[in-house]
Amino acid sequence: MTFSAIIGAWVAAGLTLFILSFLYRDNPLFKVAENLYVGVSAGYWFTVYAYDVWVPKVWLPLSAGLLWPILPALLGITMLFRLHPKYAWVSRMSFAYMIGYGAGMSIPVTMTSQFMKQVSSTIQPLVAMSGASVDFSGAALFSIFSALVLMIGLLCTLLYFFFSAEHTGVLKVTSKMAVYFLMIYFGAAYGITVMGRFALLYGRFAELYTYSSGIYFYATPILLLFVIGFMIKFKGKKHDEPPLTEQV
Amino acid sequence: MNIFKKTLPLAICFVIGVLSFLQYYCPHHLSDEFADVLNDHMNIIYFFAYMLGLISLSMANWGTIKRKADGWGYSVLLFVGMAIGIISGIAAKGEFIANNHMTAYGWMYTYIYSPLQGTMFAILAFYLVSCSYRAFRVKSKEAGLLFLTAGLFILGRIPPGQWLWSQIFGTACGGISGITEWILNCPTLAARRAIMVGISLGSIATSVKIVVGIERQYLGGTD
Amino acid sequence: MKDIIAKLLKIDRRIIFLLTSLAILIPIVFYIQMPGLQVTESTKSVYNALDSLPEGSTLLMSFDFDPSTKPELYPMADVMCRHAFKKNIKVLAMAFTAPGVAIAEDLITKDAVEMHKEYGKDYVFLGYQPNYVSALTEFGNDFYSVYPTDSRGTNLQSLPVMQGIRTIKDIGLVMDYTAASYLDAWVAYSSDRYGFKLGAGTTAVNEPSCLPYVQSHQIVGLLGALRGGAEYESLLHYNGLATKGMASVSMGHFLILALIILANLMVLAQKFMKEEEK
Amino acid sequence: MAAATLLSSARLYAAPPADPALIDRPYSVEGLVGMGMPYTGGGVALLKWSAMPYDGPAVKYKIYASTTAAGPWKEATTVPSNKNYASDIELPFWCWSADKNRHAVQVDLRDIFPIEQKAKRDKNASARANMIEDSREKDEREDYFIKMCKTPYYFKVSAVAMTKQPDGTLKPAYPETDSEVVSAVPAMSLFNMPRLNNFLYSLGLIAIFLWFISHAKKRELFIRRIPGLDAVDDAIGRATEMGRPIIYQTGALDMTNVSTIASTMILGEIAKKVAQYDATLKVPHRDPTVLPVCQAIVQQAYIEAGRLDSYRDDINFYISYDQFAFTAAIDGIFEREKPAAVFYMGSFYAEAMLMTEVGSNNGIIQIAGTDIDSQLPFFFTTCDYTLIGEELYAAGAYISKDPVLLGTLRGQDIGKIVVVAGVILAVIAVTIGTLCGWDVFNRLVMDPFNSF
Repeated sequence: MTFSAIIGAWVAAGLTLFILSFLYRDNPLFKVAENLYVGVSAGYWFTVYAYDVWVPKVWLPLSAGLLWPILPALLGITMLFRLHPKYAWVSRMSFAYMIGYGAGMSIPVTMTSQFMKQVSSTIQPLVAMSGASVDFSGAALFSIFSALVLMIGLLCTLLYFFFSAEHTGVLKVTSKMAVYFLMIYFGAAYGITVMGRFALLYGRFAELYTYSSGIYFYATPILLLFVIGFMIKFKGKKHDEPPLTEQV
Repeated sequence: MNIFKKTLPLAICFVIGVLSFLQYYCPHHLSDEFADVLNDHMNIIYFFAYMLGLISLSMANWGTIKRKADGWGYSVLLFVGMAIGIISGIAAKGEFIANNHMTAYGWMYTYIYSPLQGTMFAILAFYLVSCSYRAFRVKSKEAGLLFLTAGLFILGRIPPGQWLWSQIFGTACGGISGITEWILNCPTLAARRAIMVGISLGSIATSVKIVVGIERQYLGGTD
Repeated sequence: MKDIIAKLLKIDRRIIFLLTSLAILIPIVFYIQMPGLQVTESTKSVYNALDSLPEGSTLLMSFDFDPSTKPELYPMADVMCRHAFKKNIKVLAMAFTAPGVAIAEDLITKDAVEMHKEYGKDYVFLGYQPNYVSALTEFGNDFYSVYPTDSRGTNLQSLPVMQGIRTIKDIGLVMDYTAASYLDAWVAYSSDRYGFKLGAGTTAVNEPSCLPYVQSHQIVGLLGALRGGAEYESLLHYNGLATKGMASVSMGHFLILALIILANLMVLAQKFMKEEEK
Repeated sequence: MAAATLLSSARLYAAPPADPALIDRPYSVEGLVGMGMPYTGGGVALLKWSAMPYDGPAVKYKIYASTTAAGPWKEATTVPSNKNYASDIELPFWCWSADKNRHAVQVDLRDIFPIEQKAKRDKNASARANMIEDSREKDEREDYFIKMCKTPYYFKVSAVAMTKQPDGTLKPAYPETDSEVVSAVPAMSLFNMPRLNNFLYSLGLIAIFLWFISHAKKRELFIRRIPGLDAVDDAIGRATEMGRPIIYQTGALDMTNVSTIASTMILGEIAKKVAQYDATLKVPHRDPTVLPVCQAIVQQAYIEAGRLDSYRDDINFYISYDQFAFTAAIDGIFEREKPAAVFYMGSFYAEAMLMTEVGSNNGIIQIAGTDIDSQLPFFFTTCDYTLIGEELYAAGAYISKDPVLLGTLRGQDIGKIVVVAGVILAVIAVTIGTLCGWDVFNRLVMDPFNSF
């Protein structure tokens, strides 16, 4: 084990436990981890943007004498005018550019992927054929039943979003059906997500367990004791205020 | 001045909007080129927007430190984190590995950034459990349907659950995996599709309003 | 009784959090065998591919993932590394993602220490390769033009672990652990062209898109997420990270189910008692 | 066995066997036509020829390409003869005849005649020098491609019958005989005809929206109740009474995203109400492009409410671009500042429940609206009110009661009615089509719904 890996294990285990301490209650250790996280992520994403966008798309082309990055860079700079209230309007140019692009581009793409593809795959024949005669086997009837459920579900749920009329009469029946379909959907989506989240939690715990071994100088148990001790002491204090440079 | 403050942005929005709309239908080389160029431009503008966010975050926290407001030490910590990210990143030129050794940036990513990110994400598992306990109670037929489906999926996704189901109910309808599969491909899909179709209509309507300049709140201010 | 139920229904969330932690933690520390795990054909063929290699042949592991998918992919890599060491098969480790290097070093060093293996003789770290397309294409012509040295700068050809290896075709089995499209590249640029044995491990989300390669026999088999790892471990009769992971995840699922049932029973009991009072 | 059927089919074609010319050339290719593949960005040629009686698993077509009519010929591709019919290319009926009696093969000329490889670059060249070189190469590639799209290329096709040798290898049974040579210019098209239906639907919807918008002001439009939005006033009122802040979130995505734009519209309306009630508003941001827009919107709302005096620039503040760093900070704010109400409007991902569960534990009124369908269940189970999908887009119109915005809602409803009617009619039509075995009819029904 290299020295940097051992230090790393201590840092990682400590930060993991600091974040987990939030489950008990908000406390200074969580605040430390939270602010460090916000800071580090700001720096991390700065680096990502600098070396994925700024260097290859602006700096290198300009230094190589290519002029095309000038227009987008100028538009980007107008963004910074936001900081000055009097000239804030200059930033509208880049917003108009971005928003126009986003809106214009999304119309046909949404039409394809969210409208046409969804509608067309719902249209299925409500009959199955085997050769020239109608297929009445159990499997065929079941697939027709499924197609029918799919279609009715889609139509009812679509009508649920109908805004121009109150949900009365026929719409009352369909929207009642729609709510059932929506509930099944929500339940299924909820249930499916559980596995992935538990796998993540297991990953964190397994790592903590790894760091608890002798080659890492028992990082996890020592840090865990520290966190628990801190929480007990912190709770013992009358004020729930965080102690770090706090004004009393 | 009104031309610059109002007409010009609306005109830019309209022209870029219409061109981006038509781009989808035109397979010509120039049209592809246009899409590439615009994409690059968006990335570059986004970089400056990110700088704006960074400045805004720094200014807010600098203010906290200057005023010595409550918990200003945390703001110092935030700057420490930011410095770690930026300095290690620039020193390593954004590479995790250089000459087959992990750079300080790579170390920061592995031992600071990803544990923090992973743990925050993993906390979701706890919330899923507590939410299930609190919210999944049969208050109505609808709520019952929701948690019944959720329960089926929670049971049916793990091997011991499938085993348990087959011990009790047998393997009719393909066992619990067959049943969940059907729910996923039929009623669930129907609701999901309807939501998507509705969203597509709403989204297209909003886009049209923006391109033609009816929706111009993003400009902010009337002057 | 009524008070107890009312209190239990409004139980402090922190007790639930504690129960969740225990459900995840207990299988990590203690061995719990969960029933119902069936070994799929594609896991079995990965196992057979490694198991049938003669002593002294080579396993190349490519760690093409980063910390975000580590929980799903690390366990299967771990058990395969152990399987190889147990059978005296040499292990080469490489990565197309930069964070994969750290993960590989951590994993293999740990296993090697435990199983008394020697660096340079039984295993080697090749390091990071940023340009995967050219590397994959070049592997079939000359392995050493891609990796002239190991990750520590030693001349690779001088290491005993590399004896008898000139191109990638001399390697017994190649395993790609990935959550992204690296498998597509491995198949298209390398294995289809040079015809060596390639297996893969992937995440649950990516599994459907990788399965066609198994059906078309372009890869020998596929390990799918924690479950695939657990299946592999059950074939090796080893209680590793994946078995523990599956047990942890299953315990979590059962905890949720138990809590839902408990809460609803208590609500029903409450209703029943209220009616009785009337 | 395969060879036997092959021979018999060859004989079938070669009848009458007395014709020596046919026996010498048993596998001819007839009716070859070449053209640029339509509806593409260029560089692709389309070759069509007649289906032959000998088409089968053992016969393959070899396609050769050249820059001159006389050669030299390059082998472009080899295709099986029992596939690759015109009907196998999935294009809609209004621009493609799905002929089962014609072979149709697309040949990408960029693969066959690639631009010449330049000498390898100096590995130690500076990044700047590489950039200049990259840009020059890109220009060259482009020029080459544009020239390619204007140049005629020449093609010929030959059919090859493979027979299995005793050692298991496949060998041609007859010497190849070439078809006549045809030429094609792989030109670029201006309009992607297969996307015509998409184009017409989009134009139709746009026309409906614009019509309703222009006619909106003339009459009152009804809109059904959306419970989540009726609760907005209560939530703001409660926050005012308790003297606690209201938090508004615009979601994860940037300003080019429609859900974010819808969210900023709602923010404008809510900010107006907050200003009127004199409550405290906080808008934390994840995306840097949304921050300045929201600053402008909130300021405008305070002006319209006549409360510019209580506007502060730090109502909007930036936290982090990072999904979970943002979430950690928000959870901290929930615990420390105990807001009375939180609005989640826009696109949210895995972070949704990480915030709502902390919020619900702190007794915060939470109103959510998202178009990310995978997160709806979590909002639904943890928030007081959830706007589902499209309701998010309707919310701005609902709160403001602006006739123009309400007009587009009416347009959306027309769209829904069209979909409902279209699906029912199409299902009936395809069912009849399937019953009667009218494949062509089914294609006519389905193609307008399919995207290409």
